[in-house]
Amino acid sequence: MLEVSLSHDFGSFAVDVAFAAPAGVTALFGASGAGKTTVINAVAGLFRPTRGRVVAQGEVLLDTERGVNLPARRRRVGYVFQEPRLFPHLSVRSNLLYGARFALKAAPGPGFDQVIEMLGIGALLERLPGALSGGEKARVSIGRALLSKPRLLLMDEPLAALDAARREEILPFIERLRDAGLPVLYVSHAIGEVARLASTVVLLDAGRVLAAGPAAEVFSDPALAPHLGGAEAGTVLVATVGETAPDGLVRLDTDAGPVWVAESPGAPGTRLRLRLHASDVILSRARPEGLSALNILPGIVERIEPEPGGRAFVRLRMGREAVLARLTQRSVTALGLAPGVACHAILKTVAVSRDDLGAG
Amino acid sequence: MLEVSLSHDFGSFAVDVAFAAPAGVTALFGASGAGKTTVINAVAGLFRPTRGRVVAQGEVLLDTERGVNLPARRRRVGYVFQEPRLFPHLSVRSNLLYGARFALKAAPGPGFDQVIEMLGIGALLERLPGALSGGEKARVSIGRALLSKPRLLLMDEPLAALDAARREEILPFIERLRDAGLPVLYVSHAIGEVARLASTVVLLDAGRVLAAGPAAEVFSDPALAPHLGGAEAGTVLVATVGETAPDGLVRLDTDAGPVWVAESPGAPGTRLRLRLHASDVILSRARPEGLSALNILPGIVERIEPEPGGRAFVRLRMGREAVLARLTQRSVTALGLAPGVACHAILKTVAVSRDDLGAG
Amino acid sequence: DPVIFAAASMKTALDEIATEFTAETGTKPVISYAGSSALAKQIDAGAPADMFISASVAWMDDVEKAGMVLPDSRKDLLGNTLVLVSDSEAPVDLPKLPEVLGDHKLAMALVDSVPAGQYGKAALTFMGLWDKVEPQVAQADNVRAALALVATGEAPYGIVYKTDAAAEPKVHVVATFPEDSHKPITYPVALIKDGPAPAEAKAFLDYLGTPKAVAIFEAQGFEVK
Amino acid sequence: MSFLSPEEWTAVLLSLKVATVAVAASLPFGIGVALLLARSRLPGLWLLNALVHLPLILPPVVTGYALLLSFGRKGPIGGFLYDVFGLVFAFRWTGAALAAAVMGFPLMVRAIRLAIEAVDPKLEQAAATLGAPRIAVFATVTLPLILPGVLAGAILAFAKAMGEFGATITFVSNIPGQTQTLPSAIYAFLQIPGGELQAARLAGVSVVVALGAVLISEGVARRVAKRIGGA
Amino acid sequence: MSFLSPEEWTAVLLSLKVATVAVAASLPFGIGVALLLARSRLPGLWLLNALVHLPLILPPVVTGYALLLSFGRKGPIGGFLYDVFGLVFAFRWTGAALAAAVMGFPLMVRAIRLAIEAVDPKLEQAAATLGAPRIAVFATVTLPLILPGVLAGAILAFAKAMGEFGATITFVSNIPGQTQTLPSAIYAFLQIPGGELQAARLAGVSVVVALGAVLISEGVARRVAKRIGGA
Ligand SMILES: Nc1ncnc2c1ncn2[C@@H]1O[C@H](COP(=O)(O)OP(=O)(O)OP(=O)(O)O)[C@@H](O)[C@H]1O
Ligand SMILES: Nc1ncnc2c1ncn2[C@@H]1O[C@H](COP(=O)(O)OP(=O)(O)OP(=O)(O)O)[C@@H](O)[C@H]1O
Ligand SMILES: [Mg+2]
Ligand SMILES: [Mg+2]
Repeated sequence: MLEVSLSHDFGSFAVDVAFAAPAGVTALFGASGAGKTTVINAVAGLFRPTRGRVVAQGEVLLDTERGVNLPARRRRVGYVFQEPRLFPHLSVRSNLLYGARFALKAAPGPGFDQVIEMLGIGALLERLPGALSGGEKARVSIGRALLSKPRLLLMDEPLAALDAARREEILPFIERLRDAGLPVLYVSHAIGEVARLASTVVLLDAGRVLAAGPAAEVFSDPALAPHLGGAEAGTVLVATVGETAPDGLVRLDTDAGPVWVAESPGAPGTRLRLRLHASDVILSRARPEGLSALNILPGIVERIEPEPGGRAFVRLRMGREAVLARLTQRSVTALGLAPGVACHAILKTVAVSRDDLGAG
Repeated sequence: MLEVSLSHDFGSFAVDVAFAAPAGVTALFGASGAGKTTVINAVAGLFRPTRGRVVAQGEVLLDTERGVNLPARRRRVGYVFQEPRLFPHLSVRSNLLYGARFALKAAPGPGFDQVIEMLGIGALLERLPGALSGGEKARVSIGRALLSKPRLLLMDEPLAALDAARREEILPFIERLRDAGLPVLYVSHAIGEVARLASTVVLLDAGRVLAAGPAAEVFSDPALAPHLGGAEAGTVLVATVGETAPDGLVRLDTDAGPVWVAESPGAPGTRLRLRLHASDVILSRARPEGLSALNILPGIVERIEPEPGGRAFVRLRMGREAVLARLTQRSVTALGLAPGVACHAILKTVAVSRDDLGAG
Repeated sequence: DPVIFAAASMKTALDEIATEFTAETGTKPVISYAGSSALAKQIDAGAPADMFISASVAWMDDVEKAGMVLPDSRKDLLGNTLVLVSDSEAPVDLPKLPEVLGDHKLAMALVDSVPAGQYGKAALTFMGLWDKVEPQVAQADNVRAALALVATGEAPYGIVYKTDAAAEPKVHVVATFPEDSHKPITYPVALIKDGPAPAEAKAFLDYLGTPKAVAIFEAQGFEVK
Repeated sequence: MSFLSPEEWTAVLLSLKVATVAVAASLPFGIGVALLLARSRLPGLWLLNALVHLPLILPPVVTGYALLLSFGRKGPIGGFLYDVFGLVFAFRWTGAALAAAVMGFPLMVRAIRLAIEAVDPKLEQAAATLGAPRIAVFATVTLPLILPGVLAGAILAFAKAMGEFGATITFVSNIPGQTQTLPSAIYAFLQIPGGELQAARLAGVSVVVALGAVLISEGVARRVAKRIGGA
Repeated sequence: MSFLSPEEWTAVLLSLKVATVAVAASLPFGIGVALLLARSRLPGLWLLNALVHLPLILPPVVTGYALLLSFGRKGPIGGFLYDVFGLVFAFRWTGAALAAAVMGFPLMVRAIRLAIEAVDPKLEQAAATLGAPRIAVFATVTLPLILPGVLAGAILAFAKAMGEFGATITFVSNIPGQTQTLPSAIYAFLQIPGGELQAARLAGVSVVVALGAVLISEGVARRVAKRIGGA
């Protein structure tokens, strides 16, 4: 549990932010210059706001009113900076091990070999950071923070400089850390990452909190879609892993019906969050036959929200869940969709990628 | 036209690369540490390889064999560095205008107001770079390169630090520069950006060229899919903008049939490249009725390429074009797909986003 | 105006005489005070000086050898006396100096290069004391520095000129070296060729012999020759 | 000012003039030499480096004497400069400035060089890709970035010039109104019986004047550094 | 070595010893003072800054005289040091080292301070977030990063110490084998007519010895800087 509230005026820019982050990953999301780094710096103890209060797992790190301001070195946060900030005079190995000597021996944390293996930096250990590539620097910087055995992880766009494959190796690691109980404050512009990792999303805009709450709520709110990038709007369904068919497909049971996916998200019974992109959902009045798409979920139109550019968001109610679909207005008319009309949502199995499945 | 060939041995890492980039945007794509920045530095004149030759628009910039090595200042490349490299002692305005005074007066290039407006940095002009946010620095750095009136643009992950909305404002600008004839060498890990901008893709792996050629070919080659991230495989169709319907939808005419999209890609008659994500394509033996999806293209199965994880790529031939669809094996079996079988490809209008439309 | 190059130790007296001279003649001598060695070298290098007053015979010889001295203008201007000073008042019997000194320091000017040191070394050698005190000799770069070592109590004894001892209230003259124990202490003076104001310089040189000037020199403890 | 005799007052002004001219005139050379030493790979540079250090390593008297022999009216360089440019150093305030400049040169060069070596070459590269010719890169990027170092070097050299004595008095003597700087005047007082108080008085003046100048420049340097340091 | 008399040989060794000890002993203080001046906001620091500059601004003789008055056996500091630690400076090589250290101190502090002011505070912040206590941040981040500055400062101070003469001879006089450093010996030769050649010979020795040391340290410094500069 992390509580953050701060306000500060830079003259040309003012922040005034307050939010609470429950366990798990909390994503700070917002446009460039929205104040994400500023907030994270305040949590790390690198920036002292005029007024502010930061409480992490019950310990008060900052309370300007009561004059408490724990220095950065005693906050035990692992901070992956937006720019790598590696120590130029130390080898990659020494950079990685820098925090270890100051860490509590008893504190839990990933092992050295595990981290360098996951980050693919084994071949760089004796190099100096100066001649590393951008992505290599970013990876070493992640490793350095992880190996300091922090009790709170602050990550400021940690994967921005990395390719998809590498990202795919690091994200599960962060998920595991999160599942082991390490709270993470995560800044990213990649909504896929955020949707996958974060249970809580704090949406910042010009130094203010625009929305904060469970990821599912924030992402399925059509009003926030412009801030998330319209193409990225979608719904998050709570799912339980079911049987694996002989052909390798896995059934996820949701309140809206079964969804077959091609990715293996965990053992049967595991609870997950399944993200459906609104743009991926096709609607049909009749139950369609002979389609390659395996997932056909019946529902009732609940709300239609027109969008500029000839499009509309249609919300289907399916039991206790709701699914958002993004259609053209022409289709809305052609299908005669209106609140109360029954129809089917069609979803391709392969459209559900690993990025869309997050642990519940 | 840009010809690049270079080889160099760093000891722990060796590059040996040769490719030719026709007009337009050439994307350098590859994992972290693949050698992208190294190649770009050689083109910019900041790194002198043991052996190498760089020819830009007929002018030899580097030819180690003939002892030619034009200094960076005379190469007239606009280089957006991977890290911003702003001049810390100059205001944002002076940073932006730095190159202008050395540029040829007559050279074409975007105007100051236009650039700061597009980058949204008007409010930052009198600030020093030190206290800018990461994304603000990145934007100023882009502006600085653009305003130096280069004859060749080198962009090393220019948008990595930016949010989707801001990216959406910058990409069309780069497209316009490209269309105005400015060659661009573009490094990015975001395949969407690359697919949208690039006519040519050079795929690097561990210092070597794995594949190079027109974007359509590289992206539709299932063998390269792992290097691109499987979810990103797709086809590129050549399209001509047709009529705009009263409801705002635009018809694109392709050899495979008409495709309705919601984005306005230009005046009627404009030639475009339309990217179809293989994961977005649904197949049906019978022509489906009553679906929200507006685009239904008939074709013949040409090839089925199984993928691990219970999936397969199916290539449909449609006139002179081919479309790639990514399905589960279960669907392939259920639909009885096999080479020669006729079926329909179903594509949602809204699944075609701005990112999938590039000028031809 | 005449430019006078003078040994730094003459500043007090010479400034006073110059003031008187200016009052009487309207001519204002410009006096450059520095070490005799520096001044001599400068004159050798063509310095625009009209007159040189050296604290050392050797350096005047050097200048003369270089052909810079106006013929027949050289003469011995002043003399001085070498004394033993201490921060205590008890007089010292010079032959007992080594015993009195114990393992303390004896402050002198550089014994091989600075005149006061050379005279002192000669005197001590003459009296058969040099070998005994040599290890205890602390050599300063000039007499004033040697005196300062005594005045601050760092060295209980020092060998300096009488003129220096007279002005320092913290030290006392505890013995005077016999005149025959060393070569006579002489401050030679000469006019220099090609100076900017030879006539005025000559006038000032003459003025140095007037009773008024002599009185001023003597008040400082110099012997006028 | 009754605290200082007119002659002493002249010495104060002369010292300031000498120090200022020494620093101002040597600064371009100092920057040039520092650039060479920091950046160039010419083979003979260790000699230049050695030469620059000499005034620090040798007793000032030796430096002064060397100046007298080479820049004196009869010296090879002095004679040449006089014949060709009509420049005279010997026994003029210009000579005092030359001596002060030479003595302060190692300090100045070292500070500037340290700053140059700390400049991030990536910024200069960025300027080059933007089309800036080498001189422009230096003037618009390198120089502003090393400004704290240049100022530090200038301050050191100025302070040194205000205190320089051995080389000056050996080279240009101690002629009131022409070459008598504050340190020479202090020296003269230290050479006469009972002159300590007088010397202390002048030393006090020297300290006040020189420190004033130094601390003011410090303030400027600090502000410059802060402006850049925000990066 | 027949080129040098045994006494001169002793002076050479003594000069080296004095310079080395002066630099080694003053370095920690130099770093400390530079840190204070660069980083602290204490109100009285301008005074410390002024004090550090004094030996540069004052003629060396004055500094020597001041040392004599304060560090002499009867001086307030000298007396205290003797009573408490049995430390004696007067007429000892330790005194020469003290004088050299004091004279070189402004040069050393300035170079180190310049380097400290150039350190990117973001790296120190990074170390702090990794849990490093303030001293560890200094030892593992700041100090290695300012090493080129520290070396530059040490080189300047060493060169200065090899050439220092005025303050040394005034403070500890010239006792062959104990306090007669090379510069004193050179000075002595310059005081006798015809001694120039001898002085030049010793000056040559001084130049070779000191420059050797300086150029070697330069090489080291350059390598250190390169290692870090790769960043
Ligand atoms: N001077 C050097 N010495 C040794 N290795 C080097 C040097 N410069 C670059 N390399 C190595 O060359 C490889 C390619 O570096 P480059 O910066 O070109 O990668 P990149 O493709 O731009 O990667 P990224 O996406 O991470 O920025 C890296 O593994 C890097 O460590
Ligand atoms: N010291 C300062 N003085 C003035 N403005 C500042 C200062 N520090 C930050 N800002 C401004 O505050 C705003 C928020 O900065 P911050 O670094 O928190 O943004 P961000 O959300 O991390 O953006 P990005 O995604 O681009 O990194 C920016 O507009 C920045 O220019
Ligand atoms: Mg940020
Ligand atoms: Mg790179």
